[in-house]
Amino acid sequence: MAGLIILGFFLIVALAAPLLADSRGLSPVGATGGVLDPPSLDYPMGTDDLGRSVLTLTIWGSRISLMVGFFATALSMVIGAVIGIAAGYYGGWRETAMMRFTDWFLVIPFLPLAIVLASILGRSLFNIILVIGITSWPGTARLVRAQTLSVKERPYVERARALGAGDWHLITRHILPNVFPLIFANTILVVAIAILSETTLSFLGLGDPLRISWGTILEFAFNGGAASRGAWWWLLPPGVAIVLVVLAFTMCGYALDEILNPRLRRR
Amino acid sequence: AAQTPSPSGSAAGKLTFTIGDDNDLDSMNPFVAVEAPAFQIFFLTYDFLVNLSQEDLSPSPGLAESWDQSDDGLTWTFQIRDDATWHDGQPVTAHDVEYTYNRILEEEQGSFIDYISLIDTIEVPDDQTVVITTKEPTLQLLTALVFILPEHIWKDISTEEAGTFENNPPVGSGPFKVVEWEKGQFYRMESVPEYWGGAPRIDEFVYRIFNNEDALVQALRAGEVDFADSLNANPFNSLKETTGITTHEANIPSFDEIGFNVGANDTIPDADGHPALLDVRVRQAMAHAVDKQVILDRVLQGYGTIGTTIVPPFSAAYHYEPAEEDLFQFDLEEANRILDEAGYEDTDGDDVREMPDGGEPLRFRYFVRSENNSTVQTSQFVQDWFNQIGIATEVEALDDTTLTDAIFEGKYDMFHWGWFPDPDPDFILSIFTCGQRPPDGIWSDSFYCDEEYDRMYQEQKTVADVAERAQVIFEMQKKVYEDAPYIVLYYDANLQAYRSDRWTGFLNQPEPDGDLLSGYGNYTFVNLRPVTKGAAADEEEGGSAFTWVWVGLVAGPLLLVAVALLIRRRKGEEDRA
Amino acid sequence: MSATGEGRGDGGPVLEVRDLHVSFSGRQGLGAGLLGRSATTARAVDGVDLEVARGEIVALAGESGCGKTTLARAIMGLVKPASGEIRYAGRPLRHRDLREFRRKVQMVFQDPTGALNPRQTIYESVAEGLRIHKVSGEEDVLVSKALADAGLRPPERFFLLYPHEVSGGQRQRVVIAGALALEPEMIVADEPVSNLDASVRGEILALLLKLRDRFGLSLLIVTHDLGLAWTVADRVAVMYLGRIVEVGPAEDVLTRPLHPYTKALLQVLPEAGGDLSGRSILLGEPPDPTRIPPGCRFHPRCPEVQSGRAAELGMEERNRTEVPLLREIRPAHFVACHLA
Amino acid sequence: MGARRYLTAKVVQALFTLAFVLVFNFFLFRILPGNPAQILARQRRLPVEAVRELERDFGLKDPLPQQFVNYAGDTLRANFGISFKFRRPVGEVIQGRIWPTVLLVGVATIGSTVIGLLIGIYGAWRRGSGFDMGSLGFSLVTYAMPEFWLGMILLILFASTSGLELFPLGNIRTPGGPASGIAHLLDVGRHLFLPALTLILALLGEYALIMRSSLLDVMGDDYIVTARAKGLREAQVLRRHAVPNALLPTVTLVALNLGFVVSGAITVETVFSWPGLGLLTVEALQAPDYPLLQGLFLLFSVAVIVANLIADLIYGYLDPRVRVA
Amino acid sequence: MIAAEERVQASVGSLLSVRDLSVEYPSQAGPVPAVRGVTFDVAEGEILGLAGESGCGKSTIAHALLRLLPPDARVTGQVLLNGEDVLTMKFGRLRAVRWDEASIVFQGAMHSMNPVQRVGDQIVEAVRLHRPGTNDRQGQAQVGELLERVGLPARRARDYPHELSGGQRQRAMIAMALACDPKLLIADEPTTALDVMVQAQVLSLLKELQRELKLGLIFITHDLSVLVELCDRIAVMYAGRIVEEGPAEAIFERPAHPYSWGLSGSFPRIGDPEYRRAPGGLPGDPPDPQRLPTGCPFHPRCPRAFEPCPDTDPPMYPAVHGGFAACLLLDSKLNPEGARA
Ligand SMILES: Nc1ncnc2c1ncn2[C@@H]1O[C@H](COP(=O)(O)OP(=O)(O)OP(=O)(O)O)[C@@H](O)[C@H]1O
Ligand SMILES: Nc1ncnc2c1ncn2[C@@H]1O[C@H](COP(=O)(O)OP(=O)(O)OP(=O)(O)O)[C@@H](O)[C@H]1O
Ligand SMILES: [Mg+2]
Ligand SMILES: [Mg+2]
Repeated sequence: MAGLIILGFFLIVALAAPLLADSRGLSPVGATGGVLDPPSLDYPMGTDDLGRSVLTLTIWGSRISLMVGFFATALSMVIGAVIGIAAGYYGGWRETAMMRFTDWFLVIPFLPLAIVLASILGRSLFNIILVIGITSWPGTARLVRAQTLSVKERPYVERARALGAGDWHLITRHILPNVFPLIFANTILVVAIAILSETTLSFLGLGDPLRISWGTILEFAFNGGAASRGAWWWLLPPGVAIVLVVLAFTMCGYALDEILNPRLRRR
Repeated sequence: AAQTPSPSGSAAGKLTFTIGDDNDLDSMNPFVAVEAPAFQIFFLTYDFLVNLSQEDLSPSPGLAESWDQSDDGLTWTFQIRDDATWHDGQPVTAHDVEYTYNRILEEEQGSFIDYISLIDTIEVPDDQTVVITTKEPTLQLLTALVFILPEHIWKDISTEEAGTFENNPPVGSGPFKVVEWEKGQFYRMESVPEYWGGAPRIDEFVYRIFNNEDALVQALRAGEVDFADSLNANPFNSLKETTGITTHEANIPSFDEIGFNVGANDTIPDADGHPALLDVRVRQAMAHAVDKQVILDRVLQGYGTIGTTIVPPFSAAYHYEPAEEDLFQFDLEEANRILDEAGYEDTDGDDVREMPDGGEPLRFRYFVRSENNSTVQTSQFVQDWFNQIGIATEVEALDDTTLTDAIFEGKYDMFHWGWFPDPDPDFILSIFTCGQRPPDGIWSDSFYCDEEYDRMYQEQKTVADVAERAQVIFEMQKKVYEDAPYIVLYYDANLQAYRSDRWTGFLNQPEPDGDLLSGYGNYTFVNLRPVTKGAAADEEEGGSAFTWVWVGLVAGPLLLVAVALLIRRRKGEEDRA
Repeated sequence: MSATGEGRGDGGPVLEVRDLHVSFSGRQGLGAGLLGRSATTARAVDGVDLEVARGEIVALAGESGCGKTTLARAIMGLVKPASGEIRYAGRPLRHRDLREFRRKVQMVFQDPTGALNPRQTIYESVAEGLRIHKVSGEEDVLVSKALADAGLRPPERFFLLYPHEVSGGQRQRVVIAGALALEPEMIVADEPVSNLDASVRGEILALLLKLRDRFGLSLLIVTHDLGLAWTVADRVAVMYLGRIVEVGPAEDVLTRPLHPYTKALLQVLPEAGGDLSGRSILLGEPPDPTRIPPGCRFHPRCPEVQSGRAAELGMEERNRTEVPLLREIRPAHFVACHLA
Repeated sequence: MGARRYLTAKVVQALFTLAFVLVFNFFLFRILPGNPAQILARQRRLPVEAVRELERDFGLKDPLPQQFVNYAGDTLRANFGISFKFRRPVGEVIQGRIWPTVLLVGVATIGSTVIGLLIGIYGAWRRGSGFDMGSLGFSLVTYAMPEFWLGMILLILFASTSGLELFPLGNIRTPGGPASGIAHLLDVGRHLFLPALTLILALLGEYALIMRSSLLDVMGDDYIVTARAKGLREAQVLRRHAVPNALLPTVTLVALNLGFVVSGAITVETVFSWPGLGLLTVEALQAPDYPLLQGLFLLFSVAVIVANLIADLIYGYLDPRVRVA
Repeated sequence: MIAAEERVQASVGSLLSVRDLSVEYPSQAGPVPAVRGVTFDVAEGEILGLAGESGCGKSTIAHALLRLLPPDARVTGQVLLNGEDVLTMKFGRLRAVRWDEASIVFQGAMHSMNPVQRVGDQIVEAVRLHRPGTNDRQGQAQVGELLERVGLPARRARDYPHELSGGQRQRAMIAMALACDPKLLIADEPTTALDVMVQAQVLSLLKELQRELKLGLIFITHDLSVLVELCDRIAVMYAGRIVEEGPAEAIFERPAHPYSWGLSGSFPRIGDPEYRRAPGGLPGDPPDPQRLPTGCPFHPRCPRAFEPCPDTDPPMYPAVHGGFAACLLLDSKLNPEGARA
């Protein structure tokens, strides 16, 4: 439940960013603070080396970070779910081919692939989403396929088939509703991973430097020598925000998993 | 923790000087390397025929003790010193010079050939003499940054092999030789007591690579390294107040500019630069709309100087500073006035001006480098100012590769990049010549082309007198400044910091504020020595507020866990059955 | 072979199965395929002839793994037969008729819990068939009627419940209601009660009997429980390793079995006061459809062979080489045994 | 029989994956924007003629199928081309950097696996206890931390002058320090401590979580009741029955995770200037040095494939059931 | 009342004697009373059958006998094994008692054996645990003997559980249960998952072993007909309680409790025309242990329920067959005609 509260908090912050902080504070032009001012009443989280309020950056950064997290996850889910359900449902050589393909993607180490893709595709928010999306679907696909296989074998599917139902009916009425909760729980875990991935890619300088996300703030701070300058207020807020959000997503994911997976329940 | 104020690696009685940097060595092969750390090695390992003096970069004796130019200016005679030996004991002779130059000329070795391209013939009447004739009169040979290589080593390396030859350790004639190279880690060089310029006073020089600037700064503070090179402003600032450490803003030949696409269509049919940028008045108006002082203060935190022309003040003899009245002062009204006058008006009321024919709005693609935060930050200021003069910009961060491609294909309007020219202005001047425009040439990134300029460029190459040449070069700079294919934003500085409580003998090249390490020579390294008298011991630095925040951050949760453990530690017995 | 037992069934056969074969190829890994290993094939149904008359209840009995479920699924077109023919109402069943066929013939599954989608209400589960076949008429009226026919009264009470909110017996009734909603002519029930508690089974069986009496439904009930066959069936077919080895009127087959296998099955049924150790229990493991013995597939386990009676009759050789066919030994009572 | 079949199937599978990675790798680097030789040339300020020469060097003028044949042949001969940046064969460049990463990743994997599994086991055994709750929270938090951020914190806490100065700030050994013998090993160990700790902390949480839930799963299985019924102590039940079964799913996950370990190594090596393949990757990325990136990518993929194969084989060894399946 | 005391008397000197055993499982919706005051005895060499519908608490009893229930289950009452109370004994003593004095064969043998350990090793484990002196060779020899005793070749000791068929696995389980020569064997639905033919094999094996080894045997199943053949006595459970107890055959043929009628009626006797086209059994569904009906928990399904049933929870009454039944019909005061016998 703590997870939900934290999530709610950050969602509200992201949505209400324009109310909480002036977006002009994102541009050094509109920045009013001094260079690396420590936290004060005016700047509760201090300023960065361009005089921007770190609080403003963190608040607006939540938008990009969460957005990347959600869109990348959505992309990964769609790919994973389509491949997983198609493979599981149709079976046969189609399944073999699709799952081989998935396995290939599964063993290719994520970050090197993301690095290669990002350096080939160029640095933009869209590419980051794309890269995370297309590198993180295989896990979902496997999971969805396994669940589809098990749902497909359930007698009610056979019953519907015996009633004369076609593939579309079976997939939409029986498979999907029963796979969906799992996809959903998985989605939540993937969001956490996607947000972490965004951070890592941005940290390596593969993010879009024109969009402020928690990852880019950290990159600026890291490369701007925040630590040696003693500017902890520059490193901490985005880092703690990441930890909290990822933690919250993970906790919600596990909680859902536990609800959906009765075996984990207390015996 | 207190450190004994001794040099970093004085173990085993050796005097070791350690510098830290964030850049890795790429190769020890001079035909291959491009990274600064490699050049650090070359400066210490090899000699030039003619060195650049420490005080003002003027020609000074290198392997050549003395030289002579014939009256027609075409023939140069160099006297090679007889006290120079290669690290393996072989003597350095005129043949080595001949060999090196010839090899570069024959193989058209990329980074070096430009320096000596005017050479016609090389003769070696005796071991100690080199006679070079040039096709035209030139001063180029005195500023040629070509490392002289030992013939007896390199003659066995074929042209093909040269591309991948490791050259480890390199055999040179300089004051230090490489003894150890841990890739990605450090390299270690030992001094060569027989060096013709006198034995260095340190025994050993270590170059350590830090990928994390914070670690580098900490290492300097902790005394793990003695010198930190190429720092960013923030860490640099943090070192300013530290006792025992001296900081230095080194004047280096470097500048950043906003470049415009002023005519790619002339050479590339499908280039798509914005037509408004062909109009010099638009560019001048934009030059009026950039407050360089703000950028210098806010983006560079004041480290560097305001930029004007394309030859940096580093090349003191050749830098031209426009007169006060000729400067494009920051003046948004003036900028607006120029644009109004030129007929670029906002006809549709969207706050963006259109072309005089009322068509295309002045909306420019503005590329910055995703690898370089300063360009990103600058763009946010520039965008804002341009908005105020009715010019819209779409800022996009590209990696260098993509940006290079865009420029090469002429598919851009404006970009932010920088140059690091040689002390001699020839190269930086060359990039504005017509011949350098892609796709035939390579270096022009503004597609600037001007007949008069090209003529002057040829002229400066062949003027044998420095002062006379400078006049021509002034004119050229003035022209480029006024035509504004570039807005030169600033000349940045190399931020350096070192343990002044341990070391002394640093020499600037050039004086008074040049680079403390190897600007274009090995002066510091030969002169460097430990502080003799025991300096004040490092004062105990108490844990700063900063430390406690971190400690709290980690200890807090741990404590909570511990408390939770204590509270919840109930029956732990085995009986669960 | 159109005997219909005690004559409950009137009219000709509704469903005829002719020489049906179904086989499954064992899973073939990519690697194994490359290495040229041949797939192991399970001949789950290996030449079955069977017919069900209008209004007749036929029980299909046999050990676990003998192919009962596979036969039932093949009849419903849920697995593709390797060969053979299924005729419905006298006409061979073709692929394009499948939808229509599945409206007339309904299947009831063994596990009522599994057969209901946990995310559908009972109403939706029952209405699903109506929707699939776009049956005209008021949907809720039809659903109510089906639920009521299946003994769930008042039907409205169950509309919005989810499967987990009703008991196992009621779930099986819901499944049956789902089948009844389409007003089928025949129901194929695969172990309809084996997952239910003993005490509740009776109710479901009574319901099936009642449906036959009221609507003239034909029923094919798959079961491993001969007692159940005795309770409800008009005719009993005993299956062994993919083939029917004995078929005939329930009373005749169950009280005077002809096939040694049927005899053995009846022998092991517990009996009050019976002595476990005193009876002949078939030894060895359940048969494996990937390795069907040649000749009479039962001969390796046949007590008659083991006791030497077959040898006495000089049938040993025939047992090993010749596949016995179903022969009518008593009226309407067929058996596939060389010794009978 | 079953065992051999399982083995061959797995090996064949791994080979197929390898082939896929090879092809994928080739095409990935052919969709690059622009012409690598030109990019290289411009960075090195080469005249136009030199560019042509480079193109020849890199074989970019051949038709694509020919390029692929060359690439495949070269790759099989362990010839990965010439690094743009280092101008030496990619294989050699990588070779020079491989051991630090093997050391770091090896220590981190072993450390995090052992500690993580132990924590998971103990947590599951004492489900709901203070230790369980604490370790669960700890695992979740470290799992949620970007490892480079954690690394930076540890660096500042334990190595910087504003921290405890217990460990060096980076690199693998003290320059000019001992190059062999015990002293050398100690020196490397001191340098290894923080980066390894960072990776261990970053990975440990996940392993603890996996092991915990896997063990909880297993603890509910019937054979655990059988074991208890036999009169085994709880510790024996755990050790002999629960843990061996719970390890099964964990083995695969640990292997699959190697991909993430490699990723973690990339950022952690950056933070700690650890001269391994991760740092090399970042250098190659910054150059950008495509042949090197290609070689590194291939190597990482192969490493993970091999690790997975090994995991599969271990799995087969641990679980007699899969051999027939 | 009087009857209950009589039953207590009868128990003196028996191998196992369970007194008023109750088990409650906690759950989100409140405690689940799975077993509610169960009392029974098993004498040495006796076979007691425990019958009842799914969920009536049979397995819970089996687990409670060796204290194998989850730690959060609330267990009250007494389980006297050779006079010692299993529920209160020290854990060390309990471990010693487990398997040595009483062992269990669980329902699904596949799941009751560790899938990654060889069958032989799992058997040896029990032996060595309780006979610490046993060396490897002795252990192996003993495993071989045990396996052969249950009709498996000794070499099967080297197999993993999945390499055995269902029947073989069940035999191996039985061999394991016999490893320490227990006095009491608890068999919890050992044949439910098995095919009829294999079930018969296992049953006859159990019977044979019991006879040879003079084992006390508790045989749990929902299939009343199986018990009739095998058992000396049968206890029928309903909703966590024993509702009828008595000689096996008598209970099957002439049950005193209406629930037992239904249960016995749902196993048709082939050839008996009474069952032909007349499925027996009971209407309604088994009760939810969390929402038990008042009074006699069986009354909503009882064909012969009368006025006092919804209010009075019946105690055990002596029945004509010599056993006892918890039905108010047997109360001579409430139902003067007496039970239909
Ligand atoms: N989908 C399948 N793939 C492979 N083999 C199968 C498949 N379905 C059934 N079989 C095999 O076919 C044989 C017959 O199976 P079937 O389920 O028809 O038996 P059954 O008589 O219904 O048994 P039970 O009484 O256990 O339900 C079995 O050996 C089974 O292993
Ligand atoms: N761990 C548990 N937690 C909560 N309730 C439980 C637990 N185990 C069993 N129950 C409940 O206790 C009751 C008795 O269960 P038990 O397993 O003893 O029944 P059973 O007679 O063995 O049934 P079956 O014939 O299905 O094995 C059931 O209602 C069941 O739902
Ligand atoms: Mg079946
Ligand atoms: Mg049970």
